Amino acid sequence: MTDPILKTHEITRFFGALKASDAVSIDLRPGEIHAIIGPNGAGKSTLIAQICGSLAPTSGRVEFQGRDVTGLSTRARSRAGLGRTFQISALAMEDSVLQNALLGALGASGRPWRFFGPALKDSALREQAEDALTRVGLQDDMHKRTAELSHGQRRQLEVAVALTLQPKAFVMDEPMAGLGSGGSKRLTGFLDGLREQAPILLVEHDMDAVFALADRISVLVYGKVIATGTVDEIRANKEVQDAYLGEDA
Amino acid sequence: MIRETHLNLGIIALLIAIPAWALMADEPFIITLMTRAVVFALAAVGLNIALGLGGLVSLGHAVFFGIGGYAMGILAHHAQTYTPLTEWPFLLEGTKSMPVIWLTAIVASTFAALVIGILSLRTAGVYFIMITLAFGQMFFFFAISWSAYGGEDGLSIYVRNGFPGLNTLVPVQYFGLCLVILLAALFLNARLAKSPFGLALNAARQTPARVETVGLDPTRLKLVAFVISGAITGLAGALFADLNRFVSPTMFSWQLSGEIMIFVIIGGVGRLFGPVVGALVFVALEHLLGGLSEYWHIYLGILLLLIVLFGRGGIIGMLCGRERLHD
Amino acid sequence: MTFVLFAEQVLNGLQFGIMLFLMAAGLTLIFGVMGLINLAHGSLYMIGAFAAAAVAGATGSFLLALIAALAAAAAAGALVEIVVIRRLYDKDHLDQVLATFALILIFSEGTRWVFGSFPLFLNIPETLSGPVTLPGGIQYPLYRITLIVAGLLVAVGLGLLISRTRIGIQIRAGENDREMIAALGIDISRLYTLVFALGAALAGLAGALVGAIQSVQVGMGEPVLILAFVVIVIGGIGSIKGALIGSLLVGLTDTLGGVFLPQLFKLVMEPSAATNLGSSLASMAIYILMGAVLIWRPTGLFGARA
Amino acid sequence: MKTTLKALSTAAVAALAMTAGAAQAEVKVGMITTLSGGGAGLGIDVRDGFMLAIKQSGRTDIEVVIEDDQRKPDVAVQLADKMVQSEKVDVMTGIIWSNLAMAVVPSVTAQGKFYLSPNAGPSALAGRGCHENYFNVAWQNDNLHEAAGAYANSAGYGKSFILAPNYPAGKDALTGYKRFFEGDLAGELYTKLGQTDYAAEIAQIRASGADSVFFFLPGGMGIAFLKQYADSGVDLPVVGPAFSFDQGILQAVGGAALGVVNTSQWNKDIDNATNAAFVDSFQAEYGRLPSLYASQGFDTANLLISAVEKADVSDADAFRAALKAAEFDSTRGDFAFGDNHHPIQNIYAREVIQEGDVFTNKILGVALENHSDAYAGDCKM
Repeated sequence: MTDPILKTHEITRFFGALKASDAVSIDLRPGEIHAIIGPNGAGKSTLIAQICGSLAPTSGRVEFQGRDVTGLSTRARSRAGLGRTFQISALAMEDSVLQNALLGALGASGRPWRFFGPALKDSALREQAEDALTRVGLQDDMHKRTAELSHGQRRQLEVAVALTLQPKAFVMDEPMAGLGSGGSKRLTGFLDGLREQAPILLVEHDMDAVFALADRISVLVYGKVIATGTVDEIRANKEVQDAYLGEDA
Repeated sequence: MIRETHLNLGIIALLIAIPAWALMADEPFIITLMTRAVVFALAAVGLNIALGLGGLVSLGHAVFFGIGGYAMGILAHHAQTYTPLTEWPFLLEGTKSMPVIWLTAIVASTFAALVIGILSLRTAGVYFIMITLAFGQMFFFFAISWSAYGGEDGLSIYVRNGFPGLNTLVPVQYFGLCLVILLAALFLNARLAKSPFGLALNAARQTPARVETVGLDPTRLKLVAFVISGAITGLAGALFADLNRFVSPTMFSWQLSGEIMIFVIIGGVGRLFGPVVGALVFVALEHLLGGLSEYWHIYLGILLLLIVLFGRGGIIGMLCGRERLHD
Repeated sequence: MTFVLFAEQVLNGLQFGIMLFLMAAGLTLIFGVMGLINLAHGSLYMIGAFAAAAVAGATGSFLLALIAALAAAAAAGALVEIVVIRRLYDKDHLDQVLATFALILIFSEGTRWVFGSFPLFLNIPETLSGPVTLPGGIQYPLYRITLIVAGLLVAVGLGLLISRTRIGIQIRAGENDREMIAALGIDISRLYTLVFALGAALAGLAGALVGAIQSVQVGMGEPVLILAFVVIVIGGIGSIKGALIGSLLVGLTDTLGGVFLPQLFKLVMEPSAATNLGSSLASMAIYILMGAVLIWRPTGLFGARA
Repeated sequence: MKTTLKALSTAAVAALAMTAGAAQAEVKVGMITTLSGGGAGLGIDVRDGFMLAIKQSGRTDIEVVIEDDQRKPDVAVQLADKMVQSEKVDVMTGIIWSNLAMAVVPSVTAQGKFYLSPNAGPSALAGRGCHENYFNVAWQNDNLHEAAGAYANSAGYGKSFILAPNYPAGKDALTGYKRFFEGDLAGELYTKLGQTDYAAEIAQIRASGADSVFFFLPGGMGIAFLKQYADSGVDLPVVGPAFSFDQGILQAVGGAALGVVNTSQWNKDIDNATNAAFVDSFQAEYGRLPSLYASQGFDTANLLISAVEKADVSDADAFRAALKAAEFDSTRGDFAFGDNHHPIQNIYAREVIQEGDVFTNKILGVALENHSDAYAGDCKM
């Protein structure tokens, strides 16, 4: 077994008396898609926030590429190669699709302090951005205003921005949310191929997508991981069925 | 709808045509008024970088305007009275040279903007508005009691400062100088908006969380925007002081901060020529309404109210619709 | 400096703070419930003072004057809310600042148009004038003690209103979640008008009470407005408790700063320079306080954490 | 700008209609004064007094252009540019505030125009910065404060507590008082400009052991101070310059000002025919009692008229000499210019009294006789 790229060690987070994460230990290995599922309020978003650095755990630690990153900011983690997509699209709505992708490329380049030449004419940045947009299938919509995109297209753009960062690992927060079945299938196909480039920690509600994509699944209930295993193991797990799948699947 | 670039060219034409007409018709005061509008526009171009691009609602930009003004006032005052600014640690003399004064104004306001920006950017939203207002008030009260430089009376300069090769006392020559600076600032602003920095700043305004996840620091981007913005407004302050040959603490007042903001909003927040249109319209209103009635502030108030309530995106927004994308 | 003088100055600071609270309470309430920055709050203060002066001049009754101030400011507030303010709730702070700035221009010049350019007369009622002797031998004006009591009563009343009554529940609901309030079947626009009128009435009351010992003139509202903003920002916008604490802090800082800073500097420098520097610093003191608080706690003392 | 004329009161428009109708005006006067916002009352009084004199003279060769400076220095400077560049006026006047005067006057006089100050008299323009084309028809800023100091001596005060706002005019005021006051100071305070609550200062006065109080707090500040002082139970005698006790604001102070002694170069009961006629006609024209500022506006216009009668404004030297002679009937009685073109005049102590419902002033006596100013010696003209 290869060493995991991303790993949490018993991270626990309290909100007042409420334990939103309860000693969560999960890992993400090269080449895999590891899905996190769980009912609403199970603490999935809290977990992601701690992995990406926008929320500090009360105790426990986060390791990325063998390094303790618990004390690092969101920025430092993304510079280290953690690519995140948001559940609710966090895109610059007034800007064009291409500009959003360019922002990712600019962030990856680490050279934002240039005040004169047009960003759109920077061929290195532009190539990277267009490449990412092409990969998610937005090549024909590059010059649209982001606000004009459909919901599904925005999800695609989220993924494209993460791609421009050329991350070592992806953390995706419900990328399928709100997509129709067609869009969902297309994105599933795309993510399927993406795991070769970098592993994906996938938080998702769409069970069809999860079962189609995941190499492993962890089930989170009330902030606690109640089970981790392959698709078949999880399907067969009695506790999971009681706690979660029973109502949903 | 008019193409924005066409409108902008029209405005530049107007900025040249009106003074040219005034020159021929021997109406030097119109040129003075236009100079006032151009200098206000420059101050507002400065604010627009913080406000339009960075989303920073600063109600304290008069600080930089005032610092620029006092840079001119203090240097020229010492030159005029033949007293050195300081003799220790080295002898520093006053000056009547505009380029030196401008440079001083820019450096001083850059420094002030850096300090105020670092402190103020710890807050956001309404708190940011209020803390910038508080800094403005601090400078205002300081200037009022700073008796070495006139306190509330301010400083009067008898002759406008000099610029190599020009007679700045001739209204049209000084106007030309200010106009060139305004156009240069607009050019810089246009390039800035499209630059990698502008792209990142634009995103930092709309979605700071995203900017963080691509590994950039939105606060630092905003800080740099604030500093550039303050420097430009500071330069405008120096020009304004020279236009009036006078500086006083009112250049630091919160009403002035409000007025600079009004220029931007009337013209259109974030639009390249918004501040120019806003300043032109405001100066024209001040001039025309002021002649109509003692109570002209009422009409000004009603007009402003109508613009906020019904005119989305200021005058440029009404004429040109939404901003085109930079592709 | 004797203890008596010190105690008197502390009392002065408290009284000034409590007056600021009347202004700040309305401002912070309006911000908390509607999310609106109202620069025109100072104009409502002015309207209160002018209404009181006009009625006191006509009837000679201070009580009637106070009632008139409350009514006039509340009516003006409700009117402005219905005509202008309610169109601003959905807009960003920038538009709110500009629109309410425009309202200041309209109100100020409108008042000058009606009442003329000279200050009006409004005086303390006979029964409340003159000083009384407090324990410890402090001679203190009765009217100022009345102001402290009145301000504290308003603070308590406001606290009860918010914690105990139906309207209070609605106000708190509105602060937390605007959708919830709609879900509760409350008529939002009526509630907003009511809250705005309440805030305006408080400002009007403050204007009338303070007008009696100051000058009733056009433009009297803006300096107080800025102080009230300083107060609510220090206290945390939207928090009534914050407004109270912030008012007292600002009142004490301003009063004691003005008294003690020049004396402090006299210890280390010659008197006239000390007076000069001390007075300059004193006039900046509350802004320095506000800057320091915000740098320490970016959302004020009792503001919601971002 | 002809449109500005619409802004004037009906009476003034009537006066101007005559001048505008004349074939050509020989003297063009630019008046920049404060007509809107806080402090508009002073500007309106100066304007009304000035226009009343022009109207009474019946002259058709004086055209007055009036503009509102909103009490903003930058607006005043811009209007001055307009007056000089576009209106091409010969004489300017009207400014109320010292800081606005400092912004406008030096450049106007440097451009060869005459300036007649109806109110402000900053020390810089009286001493080293004096100018042959600048005439002050009101007072040098220190004058009334100096008179207050002199009055305090004559009233036998030995220990004064003095206070003023922390800005240049405030510092000049305390300096002026101290220049003449021979007793000791119980305390000296600078308050915040625009301050409205004086409880802290009054407590200090109470504790200071003073036997008198001198204050200079113009406008609303003075109203607030007097009301609070009267209510505080401190009953030391108060002296101040006329600004806080003038006709316009006295009604707003009310009984709190009764009995206070203040110093002024004018009062409505100064006994001369010009003054009596002025008070009556001002009341008839505008329906209110004239103020100090109105009298200054009136005198300024009459000075101008006296010069126009004697000399052509295009002959600057002759016109200047005619102004300097000051041969006009002043509402103050005797009036002359010193070498620095500032007044030499009596300054009176007056007391606030009540006449029926109206609060007004009554002269007690002369505080300083034929008084000039402390800066005249510095003026090299």
